[in-house]
Amino acid sequence: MKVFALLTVIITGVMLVYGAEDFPKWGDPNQPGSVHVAPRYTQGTYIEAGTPNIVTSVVADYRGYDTMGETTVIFTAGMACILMLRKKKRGEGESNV
Amino acid sequence: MFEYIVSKYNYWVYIFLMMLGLYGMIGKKNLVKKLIGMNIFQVAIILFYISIGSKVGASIPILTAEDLHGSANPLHYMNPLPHVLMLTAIVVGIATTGVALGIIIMVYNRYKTLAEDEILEIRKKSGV
Amino acid sequence: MEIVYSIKPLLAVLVSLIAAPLILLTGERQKNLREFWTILAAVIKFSIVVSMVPLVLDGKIIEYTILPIAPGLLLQLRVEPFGMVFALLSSTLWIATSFYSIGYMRGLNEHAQTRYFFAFAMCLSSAIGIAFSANLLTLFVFYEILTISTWPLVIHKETTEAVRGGRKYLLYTLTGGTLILFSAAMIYSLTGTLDFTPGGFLAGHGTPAMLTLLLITLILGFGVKAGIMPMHEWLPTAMVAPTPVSALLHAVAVVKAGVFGCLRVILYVFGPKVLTDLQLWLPLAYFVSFTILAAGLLALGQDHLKRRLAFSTVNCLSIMILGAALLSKSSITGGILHMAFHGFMKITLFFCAGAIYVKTHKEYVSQLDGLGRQMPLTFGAFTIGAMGLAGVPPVNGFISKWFLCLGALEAKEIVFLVVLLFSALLDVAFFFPIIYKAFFKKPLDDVNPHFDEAPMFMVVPLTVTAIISVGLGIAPDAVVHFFKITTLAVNSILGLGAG
Amino acid sequence: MTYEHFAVLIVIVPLMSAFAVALLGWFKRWACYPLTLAALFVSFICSLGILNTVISKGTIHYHFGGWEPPWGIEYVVDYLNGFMLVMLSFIALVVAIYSKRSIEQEIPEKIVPYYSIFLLLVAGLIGITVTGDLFNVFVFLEIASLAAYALIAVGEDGAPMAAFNYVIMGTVGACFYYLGIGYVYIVTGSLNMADLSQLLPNLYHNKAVLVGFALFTVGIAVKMGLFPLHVWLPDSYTYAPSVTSAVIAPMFTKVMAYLMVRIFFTLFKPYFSIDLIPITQILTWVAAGGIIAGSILAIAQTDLKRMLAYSSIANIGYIVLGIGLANRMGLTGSLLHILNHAFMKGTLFLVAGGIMYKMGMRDITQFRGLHKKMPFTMGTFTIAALSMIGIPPTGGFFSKFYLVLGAIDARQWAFIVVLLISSLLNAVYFFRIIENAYLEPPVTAYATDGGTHEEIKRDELPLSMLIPTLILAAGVVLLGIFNERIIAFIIRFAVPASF
Repeated sequence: MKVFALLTVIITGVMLVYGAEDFPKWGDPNQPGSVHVAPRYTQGTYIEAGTPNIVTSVVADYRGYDTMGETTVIFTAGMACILMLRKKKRGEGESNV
Repeated sequence: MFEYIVSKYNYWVYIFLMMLGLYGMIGKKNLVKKLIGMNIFQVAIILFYISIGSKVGASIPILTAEDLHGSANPLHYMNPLPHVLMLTAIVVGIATTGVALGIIIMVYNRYKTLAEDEILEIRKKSGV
Repeated sequence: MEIVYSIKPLLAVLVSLIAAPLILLTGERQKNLREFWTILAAVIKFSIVVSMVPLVLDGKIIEYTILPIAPGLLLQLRVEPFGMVFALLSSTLWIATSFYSIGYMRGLNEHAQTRYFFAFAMCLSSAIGIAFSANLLTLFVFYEILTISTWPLVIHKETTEAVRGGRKYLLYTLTGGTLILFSAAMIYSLTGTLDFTPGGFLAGHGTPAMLTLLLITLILGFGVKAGIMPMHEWLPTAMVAPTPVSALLHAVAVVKAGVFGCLRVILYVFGPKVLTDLQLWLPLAYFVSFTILAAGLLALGQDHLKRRLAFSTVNCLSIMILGAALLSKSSITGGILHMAFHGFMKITLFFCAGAIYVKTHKEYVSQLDGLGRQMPLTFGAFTIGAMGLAGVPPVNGFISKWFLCLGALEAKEIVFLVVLLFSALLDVAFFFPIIYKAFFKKPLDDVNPHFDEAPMFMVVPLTVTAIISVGLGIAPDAVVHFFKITTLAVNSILGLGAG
Repeated sequence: MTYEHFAVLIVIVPLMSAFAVALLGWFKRWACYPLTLAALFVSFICSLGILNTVISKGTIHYHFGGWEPPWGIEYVVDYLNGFMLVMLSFIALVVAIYSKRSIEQEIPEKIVPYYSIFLLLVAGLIGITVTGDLFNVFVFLEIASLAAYALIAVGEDGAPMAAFNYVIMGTVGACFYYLGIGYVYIVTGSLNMADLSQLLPNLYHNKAVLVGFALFTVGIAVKMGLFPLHVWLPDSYTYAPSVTSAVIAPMFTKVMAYLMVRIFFTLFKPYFSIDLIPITQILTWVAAGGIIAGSILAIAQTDLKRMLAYSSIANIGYIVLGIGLANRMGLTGSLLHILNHAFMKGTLFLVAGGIMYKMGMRDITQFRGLHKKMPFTMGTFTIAALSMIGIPPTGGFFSKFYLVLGAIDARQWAFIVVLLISSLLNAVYFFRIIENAYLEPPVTAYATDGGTHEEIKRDELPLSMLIPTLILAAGVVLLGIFNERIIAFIIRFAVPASF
């Protein structure tokens, strides 16, 4: 098992290092990730979304739907715990979450 | 060569962390240790994303007063999108950890142990 | 060729398909009502099929498209002479078998009769579907339904032996099915069609090697049900089934479906031209000849009556395929006619075997001494059937064998004439001892020397099929015009004008 | 434009109902079930509306908050996910109808959170299917996954361990997937699928994109249980509550298969996935291995649900094989198999749940006599099993037929052999059950004199469980008969035009 795990990890690592070869340098201001979609958020945040905090405007507005999904994830996790761990009520006792 | 390694050090760090986490998930026998591996794994990816968003010489992604009306130069602010994505991913990670811990409690209640091989032993004995 | 569009072929298929759930729902409580459904469906089916005969005789083709089933492929029914022969055979014999089954099942107080009659009806539906299929895919659809619906019949007894027989049956036939599926897909991808065309549609497609492979897979695929050696193994094993099932398996639906498929492949998919051009017919003929002789010889060694009949069936089926493989006019005529006539003769023989079993619980040839005096009708019918298979006039078997021999001569391959004649000799060798024993040997202790026949439900059908066998021998064109229809089919295959 | 809102409502309605169920259930437990049904019914109606709109007006685009892509999140529904949506919401609805009695018996004290999470699972799966944004897929994938973990964990004895393994494997899968997003994002800067498919072709030789693609593939393969990454699947399906297996088995892996098609042929251009890197070839071989391994492992099982789980692994193999063949016929077969397999597996798991409900066991060797006890249930089981084996006219046959055609078009003979052999293997493990179920209990042996059987009383499932099973079984047959219509109107357009 240990050998298998090590092998998997090494293969994955080699693959990731191989992929990193074509990555832009760290902190490169003109990397493709920063010039395609993101500038609109920076420039439009106050005009379009009404807040100077860009992350806020993206979280709550541009990609607000993702955030709703995110809260649903939390809800799901909560319900999951209730589903899994809630015991039958013992007499008057509180439910044991 | 050295310069190449240094210029992308963020990626090497994340890859190392990720391998560490992955090894923990596959190689460890204790369920909680597996879970810790999983957390390291997720955090590594989060670090990776965050490092994508960084720009040399840029500031945090909150507009200064003079830049409010569309005059902002994107080069002066970090890329906000990876941060946003990682907000979601962090939440997802927490939620997963929560559910996994819940399951671990169930496992513990049933077998009174968290070591995988002991659990297998018990299950073999009971024939399930 | 004039095409008439009519829903009749679909109705012919549907009749028993509708009857099946009715049988199932009526169930064990109301036996008479359940049997009524069977008989009613059989009669209706027969009348529908017969009502289409005049049109077919007129040289018309009846077509009904149910629905498109794949791009460029239709689930389509088409009534043309060759299919008509098979349909007539199945629907006629269904009536006989229905009555007989009732006698047999009640005579033995069998269990799970509802399941039995249900599966029976499903079988017949698919047999008619096979007969009327317009293309290989439609044929395959019904063929697989037939495979599955026969299975409950094979394992009917539910003994370990029966279950094993059922498994073997499934293993063989489903393997055959996958081979057919492969071939159908292959042909579809080669030609873009699967429509049966008299004289074949593969001419000009694919490489010779590919076509040879396809012929092999198709003949193997259908040959499994037709009991071509070495794929015949399941047939004798399936003999554990109740006798009407054996009769149905061996004379009507299942094995005939296999033969029908083989003939369809030889005559309507490949066609004489392709087979002659590629010199494939000769190896095929040798291949089946081997089965003819080997099965005949094996039959000699069987003491179990039904097993002996089973090997005789294997022998006869290959004779039909041989007829088609020789590709001459007379041989094809003989092959198709033998398919029809063999049905009547073989079902008579199986009915007899069943009647003997119900009456005396005897299953082995060696136990039959003197039984002819107790059951003269049964053994009389048996004698007629056996004579027919050996090719003695005036029973119908003579006519088909005559054409087959003629065909072998036309094909200028004397070897096959010898094969045919030798197999006739073998027929005599394995049937006549039975007749001799039954009529002329001193009765065994447990035989009642007086007239004491099986139930009427059984004796009447077997007498009737025996009489039909003789009748068809004297007047092969009587009532449903087997001979004329066959001639029409042969002419269309060989591209000759009508008549 | 009201019709566009269907695309959102189909997700939002079950999502909001999940909150409502949790709230309302606190006070009135009985309200959970009708509320769930109502939500899923609305969802189903929406899916029909969506499909109808797609057919009549073309692809639906819905921009959340009015932010145009690639800045905002977009829902895109075309033929491919249109038909997936109908399938998902329909099966969810049917399983939900079924769920009432089964859950009340298996986990009576947890009904409220169970239904809430059930709805979240459905919402998550549908959310994955409708979205056109890579990261949004991840979010909904996590909703669905967390829901699935929890639904599995509440099963019988081995369930928590199975769920834990699933959590670990599932998280690896999901993390690989969103790491893949990162790799694609870092070189393109976009998350929108349509936008990316425009941007990526210039970067096809970029190593980051190659690795990203590999990460997507591995991640999805883990999530869908593709052999040899399937280790989490058998235990999870086996120990989960019946309803959970019945909803996860047909839906979750299918959605992952859909995602694979989406990423291979929409996000990346077919030419990248097929020609530039040999990923499709590798996948076909992996899938072929999965088909054989899954089938053989299934034969070795005596637990019905575990056997079905291994059969699922084999069937995922079929689907991936079709994707990997990467031609029109292959992909058509694959998409059709997604649909067919969802129905078949749904039926089979519902039956397994039904047997569990009535008998409290699912050991195949104890199934004798079940056909008398539960004739309708076993009837539906038989239909679905025949479909799994690939007997026409059920749906399973046609998807296999197209897959074989696809393999022929790709000139991949090995895969044809694999497909054909696997259907025989399927026959082995399904007929073992059918055989058992249709035979009498072994205590009373068959006797020729009509030995009496111990009377088995009919004890069918309650209607609320029986009817959904029957509906799905009917769907299996109807999908087969009308497969050409489905292909002609929907799947034909779902296959990339360049094929």
